[in-house]
Amino acid sequence: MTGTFAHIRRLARHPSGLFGLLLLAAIILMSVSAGWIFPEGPWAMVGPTRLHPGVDPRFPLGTDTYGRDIVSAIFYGARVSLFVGIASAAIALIVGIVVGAIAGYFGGKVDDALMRLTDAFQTIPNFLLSIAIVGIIGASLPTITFAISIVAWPIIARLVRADVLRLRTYDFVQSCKIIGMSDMRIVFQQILPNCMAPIIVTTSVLVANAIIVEASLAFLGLGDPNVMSWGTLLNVGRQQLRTEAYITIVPAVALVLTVLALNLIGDALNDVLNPRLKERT
Amino acid sequence: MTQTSGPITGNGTKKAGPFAALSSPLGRYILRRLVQALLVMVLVMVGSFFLMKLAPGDFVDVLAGTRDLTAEQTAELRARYGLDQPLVIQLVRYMGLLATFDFGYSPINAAPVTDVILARLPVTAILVVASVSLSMVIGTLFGIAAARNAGKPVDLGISIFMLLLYATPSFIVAIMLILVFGLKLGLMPIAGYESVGMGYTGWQHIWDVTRHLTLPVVALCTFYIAIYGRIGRASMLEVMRLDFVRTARAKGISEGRVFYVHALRNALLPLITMAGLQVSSLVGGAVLIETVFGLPGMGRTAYDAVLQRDTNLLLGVIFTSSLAVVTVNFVIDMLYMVLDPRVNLK
Amino acid sequence: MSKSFEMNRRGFLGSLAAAGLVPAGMVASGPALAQDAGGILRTPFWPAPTYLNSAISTSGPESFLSPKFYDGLLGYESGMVPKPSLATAWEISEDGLTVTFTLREGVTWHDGEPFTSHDVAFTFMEVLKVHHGRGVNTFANLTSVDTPDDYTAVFNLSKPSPAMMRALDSRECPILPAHLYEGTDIMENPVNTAPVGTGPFKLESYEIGSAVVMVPYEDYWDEGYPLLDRFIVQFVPDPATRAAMLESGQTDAIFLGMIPTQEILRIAEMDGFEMTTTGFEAMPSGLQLEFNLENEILANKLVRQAIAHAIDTNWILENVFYGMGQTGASPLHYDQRPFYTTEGVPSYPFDLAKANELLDEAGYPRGEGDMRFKLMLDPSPWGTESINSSAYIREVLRQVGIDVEVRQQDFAVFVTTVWTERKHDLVLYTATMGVDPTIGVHRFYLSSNFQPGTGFSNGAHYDNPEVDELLNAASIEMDEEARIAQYAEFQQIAYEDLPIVKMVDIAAAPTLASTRVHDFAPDALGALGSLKQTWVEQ
Amino acid sequence: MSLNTGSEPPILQIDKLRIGQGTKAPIVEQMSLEVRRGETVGLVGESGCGKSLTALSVMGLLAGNLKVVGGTIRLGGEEIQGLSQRKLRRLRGEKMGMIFQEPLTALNPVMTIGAQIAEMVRAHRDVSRKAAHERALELLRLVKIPDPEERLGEYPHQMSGGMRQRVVIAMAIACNPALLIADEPTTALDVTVQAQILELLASLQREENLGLLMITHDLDVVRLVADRIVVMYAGSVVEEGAVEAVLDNPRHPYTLGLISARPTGSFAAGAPRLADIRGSVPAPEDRPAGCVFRDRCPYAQEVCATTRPMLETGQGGHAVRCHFPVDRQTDAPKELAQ
Repeated sequence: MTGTFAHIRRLARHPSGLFGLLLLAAIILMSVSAGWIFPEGPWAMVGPTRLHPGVDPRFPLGTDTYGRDIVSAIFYGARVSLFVGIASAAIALIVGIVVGAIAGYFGGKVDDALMRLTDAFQTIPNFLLSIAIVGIIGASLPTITFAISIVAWPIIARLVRADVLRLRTYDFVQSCKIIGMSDMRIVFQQILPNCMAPIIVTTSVLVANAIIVEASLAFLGLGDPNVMSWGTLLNVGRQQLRTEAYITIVPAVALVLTVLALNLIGDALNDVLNPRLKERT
Repeated sequence: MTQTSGPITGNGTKKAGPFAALSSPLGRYILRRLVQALLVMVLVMVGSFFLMKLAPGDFVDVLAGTRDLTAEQTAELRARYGLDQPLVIQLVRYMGLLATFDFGYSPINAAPVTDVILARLPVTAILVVASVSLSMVIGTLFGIAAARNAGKPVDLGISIFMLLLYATPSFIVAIMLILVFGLKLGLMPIAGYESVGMGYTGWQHIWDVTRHLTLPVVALCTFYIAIYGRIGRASMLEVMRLDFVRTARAKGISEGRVFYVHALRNALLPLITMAGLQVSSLVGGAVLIETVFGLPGMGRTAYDAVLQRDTNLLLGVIFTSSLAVVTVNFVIDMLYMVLDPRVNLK
Repeated sequence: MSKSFEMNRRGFLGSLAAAGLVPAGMVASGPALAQDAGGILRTPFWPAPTYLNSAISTSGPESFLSPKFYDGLLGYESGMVPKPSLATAWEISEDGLTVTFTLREGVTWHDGEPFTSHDVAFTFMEVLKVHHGRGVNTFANLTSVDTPDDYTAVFNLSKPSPAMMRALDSRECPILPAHLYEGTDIMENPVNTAPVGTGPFKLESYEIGSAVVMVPYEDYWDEGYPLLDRFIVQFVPDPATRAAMLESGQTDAIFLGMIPTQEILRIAEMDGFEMTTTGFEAMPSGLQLEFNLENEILANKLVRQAIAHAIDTNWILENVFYGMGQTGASPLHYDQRPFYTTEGVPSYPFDLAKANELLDEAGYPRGEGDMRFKLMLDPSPWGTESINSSAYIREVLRQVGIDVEVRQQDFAVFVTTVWTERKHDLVLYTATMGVDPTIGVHRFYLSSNFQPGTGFSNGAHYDNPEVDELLNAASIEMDEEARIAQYAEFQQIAYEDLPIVKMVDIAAAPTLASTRVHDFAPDALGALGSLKQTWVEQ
Repeated sequence: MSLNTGSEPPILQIDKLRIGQGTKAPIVEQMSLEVRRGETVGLVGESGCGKSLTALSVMGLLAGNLKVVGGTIRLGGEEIQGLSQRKLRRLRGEKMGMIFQEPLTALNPVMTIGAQIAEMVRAHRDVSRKAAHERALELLRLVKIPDPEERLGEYPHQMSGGMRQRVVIAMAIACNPALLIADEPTTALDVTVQAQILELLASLQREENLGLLMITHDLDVVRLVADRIVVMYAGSVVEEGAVEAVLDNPRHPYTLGLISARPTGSFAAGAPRLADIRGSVPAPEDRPAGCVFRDRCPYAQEVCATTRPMLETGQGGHAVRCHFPVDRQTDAPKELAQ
């Protein structure tokens, strides 16, 4: 893509986009620094149990039922949320782009078959499928990531397919064919770079969505018990909502802010990357 | 399904209204859609079947665990439900039954799957219909209000509100609703879809159900209100920039008419597509809401069916919800043809 | 609490006469009807039942619901002292091989048919011995039931079965109507979900997975009972929601620990609610950590003892169970009187230094990353106790150099992984210890019960002939003193060998109810009984 | 083609109009223009010079945060600045109508042709649904659409571009306005259709005695239909006058450039073939001081950089805004010649 840097600059000048970027940067910083700010890890039972926020300055957000520091849990949780969000979006992107590109470029029976498959994935209740996969295979980070991405790729596939369908009739594609360029090269070097804008925008939504689904799974008790995620904290906190509401509220706020940041960035990207809207004033 | 196999727009040269006689193009289109839908359903069912069957453990393991069954008893159960047969034979048997709309028996509920689904369907149907229509109406109204006041504080306020709704997962909304309206204020019942065993009838019953379902519907709605609001606003602003709106204004008709007659109808089209997507995601999303609000709906039933390896029941639920999704998408396509005269059959 | 209990008791006695006068027809007239000894009781429960009959399924919901519809031969007062129910008298022969029950006359089924000894014989021989999970073992020695007349049932045993006499209540062994079951496929008989019993309540409506509504059976043999006009059980999956329902007055009582412990304790403190832990001796349960002895590392007794030392069971009791119970100290549950003992039973106090020492001694020095070895921990997926405890256990074991990974799977996978495929190292689960050790505890320790494929069998693959001998003797010993001695020795040996470390003996599941609800825990069965004496102020 | 010299005020009179966007540099400034009844005025200039904005400001349809920030716009002598939206709305359609460039998108795709025309009639005339329908039919006949009864029930996408433009015209004249503004009405159409539409516009203008403001970048169109021409550059008028006078004897270098840039070259026989004007129209904030055209002007001198030339009216109302107007007879610019 040309002018990526210019896009980022424009994004930074977009007020809500900037706010989103700053929020996301803070969350990334949290996840990166978790290791050295809290070297003992999020599971260490470092304080008295169920300490409310603001009581002990060592634990500004209090401790949970195990006496674990909630700040530490939020920091480590950011890691999990970002990992699941980014990893599952990446998988969905790869699968979606490949399926969409093949379907759109080759058309015909291949397209028909792939689109029926896509339909099937969009027809089956998505969250249910994720639950089933995690429930059956077992709640671990890779499984959760897989379960989220397997229902997310069809959106990308449709997007890419539509764009490829449109672009493959263009002259530049035709001339590539004439000079004998291979199908793969045409698709990946010539066509795909031309339909990146909507994909990039959708990706920010995918990441946000994946973070919500991970938290929802953890809320149902289908989180990876070996990693501290915001959903885990929510699930624990839910049991003591009436007595220690902060255990629920703190991760809920973290979750909402992260999703908010990603959506703000997505909206801003949409404004920046969508030339159609840009031209009209 | 709308996107691929749906109608395409084009500059029709034929002089024909959307429903100009149920001539062969429409007939052929419907037939093609039906074949596609059937294919998709078969894919969904076979896929789900294998997902359940390849999972470690079957429902006899679950029963054995909860009932302290002995090895002989479990073997007897497996034979009784044909679980000792090869997978392919199980699949063929199941698909054979399904072809006659027989969903089989749910060993976990000791009842035919059809009975279980029929018992669950009303709750979920009310939830889905109520939240789709409510979120669509409220969301669109917000979207319109924001678009009409684009750039003003009202727009900013609505946009921020929509973003917050959009970013807050439904289960968090549900917890908060229970906390505030159920416990702190004590205004609303917290669980179930009616006051069980109270024998309410007529209006009393309807009022009772309404009270019970208000919070769940609101919790299911918020996210979609935000979506409709955002799409509505964007779509409205987009349409308001189009030439025909300027033409309408140049005609000297009232701004209200420009907005509500000319722009709105065009702006609504993407919202209708959204409704189709919403229906398909609601059954899944309902798992959380039905869990939190203790509603005996399809979502929670499906979830329990997965945990208990009640393959027949899960497949029955998936079949029902997929059928609903396919039907809704079909209806939406038809609706499109009515609402947008440009839509033409492929 | 005991004081108010006394008052309730008096109130209920005083109202008995009035209750007897209420014509059955008025009962159905709905919520407007209010009197002292009646009322509507609403309670949430989870999971939803498969059947409404605990003779063919022993899982929780069936155990709770079935006793409302069906009676057993006996009931049990606190301390598991038998009392009459369908049997008015019983006699055990000297050799312990014959038990004669005299049955109550004039009892009818909900469909009006009379109850006879034939029903008893049929139920035990055709249903409980065949389809009841525990019944197969409990009644293994029952060879036949003779019915000399309609009101006498004679149980013939091949060996004495002391545990059997503790298992004859309505929950464990409900008596089914032979005239509706005989000659049918018992597992698919429609009566399984439309019960016809002799019990105090009959079914008014059952919405699968949603709710059960019960009304009094007008011809119930115990005249004047039940007191409730209506008994509504609603199936609600989320524990926090169930708690909120109680708090907001949408339900009247919570039985069997259906809400999180800390919520029970919190709400019990509020005005208008009271809690009791009496009753439920019929179902003592515990949280136990079982080692897979087929694992090379865990086969080493020192390692098992080190792990026992590394875990502060008191922490789990306080933070996971909120003090509702006792720390585990023996294979038996403290409520399994008079057999439970800690005398001479080895104990493993929390001591990280000692744990480290034992692990070093066992030949597992700390290596890479300060870790000695890696283990997988499978917590049971039901409830939250195992899962919450597993997070703690992983953390403390990490401190003594054991790298533990928690594997969380759903029920079916959990059971398959541990008891069928045996791919586990450590398994942490809550289990019922049974009304008698023979029923609930033997299964974990008998070498003959190492049966891959059968859940909750001897999953450790523990094999000690000495223990086998003791347990087999205890199961047929009619002399209580001798049995006590046998079990004492068993507890000493088994806790030295340590195939299983008991984390917590869970206190009888508390009942939490609005103060309007009275007499909800009258005997050893508590809510697992009929609740026919319970009533609600309207 | 009569030059109206009566005392009746011009139907449209724009004076020193400034259109701006917030605090940014004005996009249109010093814009003055008159259209009289029965007269066709061609407004020409490159895209982006402010022609359409000027037209839209007359209609009161400036979009977004564009605003008239100075000058006056009189319609039939009446100032329309500061009129309430309601009054302005009444003027639109009743006193003035507008035709847009893109007939394919100018009509609402989900309403029938008949409904869109009838709506216009009913917005301004207190008539029954039936009467509005009748009027719509009459208008379709007037704009020479064949089978008008059938067409009324059709949707825009069922018609060709030319037909749709006729519908737009029908709507614009539905309430007999005195002023018709046509913004590039033929640009999007096929050449053959262009001629038909122009002819239709010309005949309507004659029959209804309309004042017609024809915005176009096509000088041939102007020559064909206009009485007077106004040339705009970078937000203001640079030259105006009778069509023949300006086109045959352009005095502003920009007009000259426009004429030369046409594929067929100059209108005047024997005029030298001139190159394209170099560069492009500067954005409002990049407009140079002094004469706005000087960056692109081959004749620019020092004074052009400092002093902005005034619009000087010469013979026969031929006005030009230039320090050094071109005189073809005397000093044809060497630099422009190739």
